[in-house]
Amino acid sequence: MILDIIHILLPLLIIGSSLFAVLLKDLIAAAIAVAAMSLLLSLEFFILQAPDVAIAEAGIGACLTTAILVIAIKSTKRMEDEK
Amino acid sequence: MSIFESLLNTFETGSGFWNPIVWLVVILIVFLIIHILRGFGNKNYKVDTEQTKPFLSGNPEYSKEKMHIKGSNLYWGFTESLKWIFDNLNKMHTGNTSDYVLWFVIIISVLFLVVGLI
Amino acid sequence: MNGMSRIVKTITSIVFPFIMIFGLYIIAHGHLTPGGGFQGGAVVASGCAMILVAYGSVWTMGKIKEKNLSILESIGAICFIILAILGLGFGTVFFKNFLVGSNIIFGIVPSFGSTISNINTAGVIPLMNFAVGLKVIVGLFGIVLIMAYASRRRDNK
Amino acid sequence: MSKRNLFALIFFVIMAVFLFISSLMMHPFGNPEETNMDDEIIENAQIETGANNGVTAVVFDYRGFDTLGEATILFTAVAGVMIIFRRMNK
Amino acid sequence: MNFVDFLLQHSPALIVAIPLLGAFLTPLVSRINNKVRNIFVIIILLITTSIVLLLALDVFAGNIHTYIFGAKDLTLPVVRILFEVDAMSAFMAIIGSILLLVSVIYSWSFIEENSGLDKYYTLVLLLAAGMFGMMLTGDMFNFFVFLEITSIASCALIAFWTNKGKAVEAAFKYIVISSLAALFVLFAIALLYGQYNALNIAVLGSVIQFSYLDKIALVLLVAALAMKAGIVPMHMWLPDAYGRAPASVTIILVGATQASLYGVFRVCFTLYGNTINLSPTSIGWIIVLLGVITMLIGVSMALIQSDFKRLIAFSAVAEIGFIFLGIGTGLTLFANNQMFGLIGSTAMSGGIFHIINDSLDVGLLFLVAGAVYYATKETSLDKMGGLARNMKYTTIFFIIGLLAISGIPPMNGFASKLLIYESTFQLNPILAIVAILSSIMLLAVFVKVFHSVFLGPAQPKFKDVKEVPKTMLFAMGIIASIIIIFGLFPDLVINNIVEPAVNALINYSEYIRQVIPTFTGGF
Amino acid sequence: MIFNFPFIAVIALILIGLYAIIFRKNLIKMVIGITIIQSGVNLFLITLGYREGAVAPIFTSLPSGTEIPQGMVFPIPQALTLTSIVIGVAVLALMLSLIIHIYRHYGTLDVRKIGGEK
Repeated sequence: MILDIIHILLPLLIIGSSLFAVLLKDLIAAAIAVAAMSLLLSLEFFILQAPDVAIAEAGIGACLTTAILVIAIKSTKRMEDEK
Repeated sequence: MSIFESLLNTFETGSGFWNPIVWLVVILIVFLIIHILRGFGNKNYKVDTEQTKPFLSGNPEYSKEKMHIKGSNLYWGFTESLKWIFDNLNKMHTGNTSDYVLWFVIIISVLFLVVGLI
Repeated sequence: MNGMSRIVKTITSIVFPFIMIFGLYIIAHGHLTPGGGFQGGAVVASGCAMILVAYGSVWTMGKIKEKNLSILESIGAICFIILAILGLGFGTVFFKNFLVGSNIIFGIVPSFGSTISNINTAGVIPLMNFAVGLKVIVGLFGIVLIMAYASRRRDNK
Repeated sequence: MSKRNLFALIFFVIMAVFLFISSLMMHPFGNPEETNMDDEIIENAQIETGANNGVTAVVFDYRGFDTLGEATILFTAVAGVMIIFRRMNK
Repeated sequence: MNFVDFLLQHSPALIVAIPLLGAFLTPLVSRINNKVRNIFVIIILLITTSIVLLLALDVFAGNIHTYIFGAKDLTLPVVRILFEVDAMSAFMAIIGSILLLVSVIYSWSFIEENSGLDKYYTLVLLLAAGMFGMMLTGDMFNFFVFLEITSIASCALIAFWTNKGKAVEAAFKYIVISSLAALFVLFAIALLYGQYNALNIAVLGSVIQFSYLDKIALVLLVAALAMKAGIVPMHMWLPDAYGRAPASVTIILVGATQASLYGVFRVCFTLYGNTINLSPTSIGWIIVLLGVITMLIGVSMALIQSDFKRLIAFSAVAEIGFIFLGIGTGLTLFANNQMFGLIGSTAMSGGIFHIINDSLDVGLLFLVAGAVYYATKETSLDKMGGLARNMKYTTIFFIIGLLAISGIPPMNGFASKLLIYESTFQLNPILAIVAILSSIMLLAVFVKVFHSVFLGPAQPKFKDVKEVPKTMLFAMGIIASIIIIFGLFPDLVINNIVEPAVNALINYSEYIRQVIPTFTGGF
Repeated sequence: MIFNFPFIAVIALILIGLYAIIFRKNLIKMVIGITIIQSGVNLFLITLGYREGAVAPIFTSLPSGTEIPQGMVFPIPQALTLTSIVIGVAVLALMLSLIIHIYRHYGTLDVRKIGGEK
């Protein structure tokens, strides 16, 4: 039963953080939201009995992806200006 | 069938046929006729004399760059008369990456409607 | 990106060996516990990225040249593909696990079902893990390093 | 909302509806129907490859060629990033 | 077992592995010398080409090769990756190897002055491996992996001239489009995997049922791969990418596009071949309609372009429409045995013959455009003129390409287009009329180019323009001679190369029986 | 039992990513959209291979009483997902490098303003 609730709750959190990543105007904040999504995703992988993928997702998705996103944002523009 | 025979085969399309070798022979004959006709021409034409200068009703010749019809000016009449088509086509090609993806989504949804429902 | 304060540098250099050991453990035990070349490589590469952040891209690039990166990466990839081609030579086909069952390096086959871990198993898989691990460490870290270094070059202009 | 966005939204919604229906048509979560290929691997991986970790056995033995492709992709990406950030003048 | 047998047995793996090994070695080899590196790359590709030809000779004789990675014998259920080479795959691999070889010979002088050449050649070899992998693989996920290798390598090569903003922009568009397409392909593969728990194309083809999820997967696969192949209205990335990449890269991109096209056909004919009767000809008609739209819009857009390479890119789009028309006609009649024998097989041989013709013609024209750019540093048609005086050989090659692409005899384009016209006329006359109209407009387009680039009075600013170096002429000469040979002896090509490929696509049950011998189905 | 909720979440993630690509103007937002689609597809693959109450396919110190085929989740989707994750980071790195270059050339990240090609 608890597992079922987790299986509903974690995807909801992932969807929520991905919505944040899409909708936030501050790109650094969006990148952090992507990192949060990756971290939650790796938790979900762990609960779905895929520890291998969870390690890879935590290392690549949450750390390196954020690093290169932040590098790219720092060398371009931080705010998304919509006109 | 040896390779050489198969080279000279006539190529059949189901309702017609086509033999490029015969066609080549015909072309060669036509070229020969053209060459013979050319032989009847005026013999006293010389390069690098007054004869090669174009005659524009006595007006002076434009510079060489102006004499050349530019690529986008060719078929001007055609594109002008079908302007509405080309305008719409140009409007379609926005150069915007989001629009490219949008076209992809449109095609997917149309195909869903066609394949999924029918 | 320039280097950060001395505190950050010190803590990084203390933490870095532990991350390194953890990553190498994941690579080496890939055939027994969760992990493998990719996962361990990703962990080590994130550790190296931490060094990059702490010390700045200029310092890191001075230590590791771009040429060396590409050569190291080539070596990892060549090791991997040569292990695959050795399957053709010793075994019969590409990617044949030719070491398993041979009882020499990594050649022991465990008994079926739940077993305790024995690192001396799985044939060619641990070797491939190391080759891929090297490749992934250098590849992922190389991407981050080159991007950081290149975006720094613009600030000076 | 501009004309383009309205137009886009219509097709977007059509696609979304079809995809959501497809998610309802899938096998119930946690009970896959066809299992023969994966059962084969779970039963034989330990004996055939000697690896206790089934995933590693798949990654490096059963589907080793995919892994070669994956390593190649990383190699390609590094070469690509290097070629994009190279110095233009020789 | 002698060496040739050994080579033949392992050739499907070697065709992919040798370019990969070459690519990994290139950074090391290029430390020695530039010349050594160039020769090394050419030798690698020559070896690959000869293995491709060796394999193709055997496959065209009627044997389907399967190669299992990691085990000697095939076990059921199929857990390992299979390479399955039938005549269609071998046909595509021949095209790819010709284009790659020509491109590398051409790049010797064309790209010489740039920096980063070791990376360039590495990426070319990786692209080669990706293309061959896509063409030879018999596993869906493996196809996805090679699709990604191809797109990443092409993207990096499109952005080769990074000092031009438009090249970078085109590369960005290309990578967004292709990674999105690849993700949808992966999604479709996952849908199929979830239902049938199989990844092998033959296994999937034997159990597929055309349920709702299968339809979704079919649509996603066809749409995503058609986008990668440049079908209107998803073609817009193609002129950008083709127009801005160096010419030596563009010709490989033509091959990569054809590989995606091959993916569409493999999906429609082999993966869904057994269920095509269940869908009342709709997917065939969709492909025919897409082909017609592609021809018309591609050629109309080509007419109003003023950039040389962009114009050729749009005509390449139109040419892909011809292929789609021919093969779609075959697919429409696939369920109808009698009609298929009459019209369908002709249309399909036209379509498949046109794949090789299209890649050769468009490739030659791109090489000519590159040569003109090399000599004049100019791409706009409005600024050129009178180049035939300075570049005689290039002009001759352009005339050959012009005649070939617009389907004028005795070049190769005519034979395949004749087959397409005649068969589609019997299906629906309007299709044939549209096809002929587009072909005529293609001629008009290239006459315009011919006039504005090569004819006209000598321009003073091009007084010092010289003919391009010999290696570039040699590369163009290879393609031009193949075009003329194919044009003069179309019967030879159709009987020996095209017909086996058509039969391989039609007899999907043979393809499946290589893996599942008990499969009964199909004709 | 829980109404296929993880599958619905997968579709939702894919649609959110597509929304970001089609309706957002910023290039980095488009890249983030592609990352989200990538995550959705990865989640889908893993979810397909999940068996209720099963353990990971690792034999080292396996819980006693595990039925051998039925008690373990699928290993193949996990291997595929590993490949897919690495592909994702490779594509992302390439896209971001191109974006840095685009910003240097055009000085903007607006997808409508970089449309130099028509």
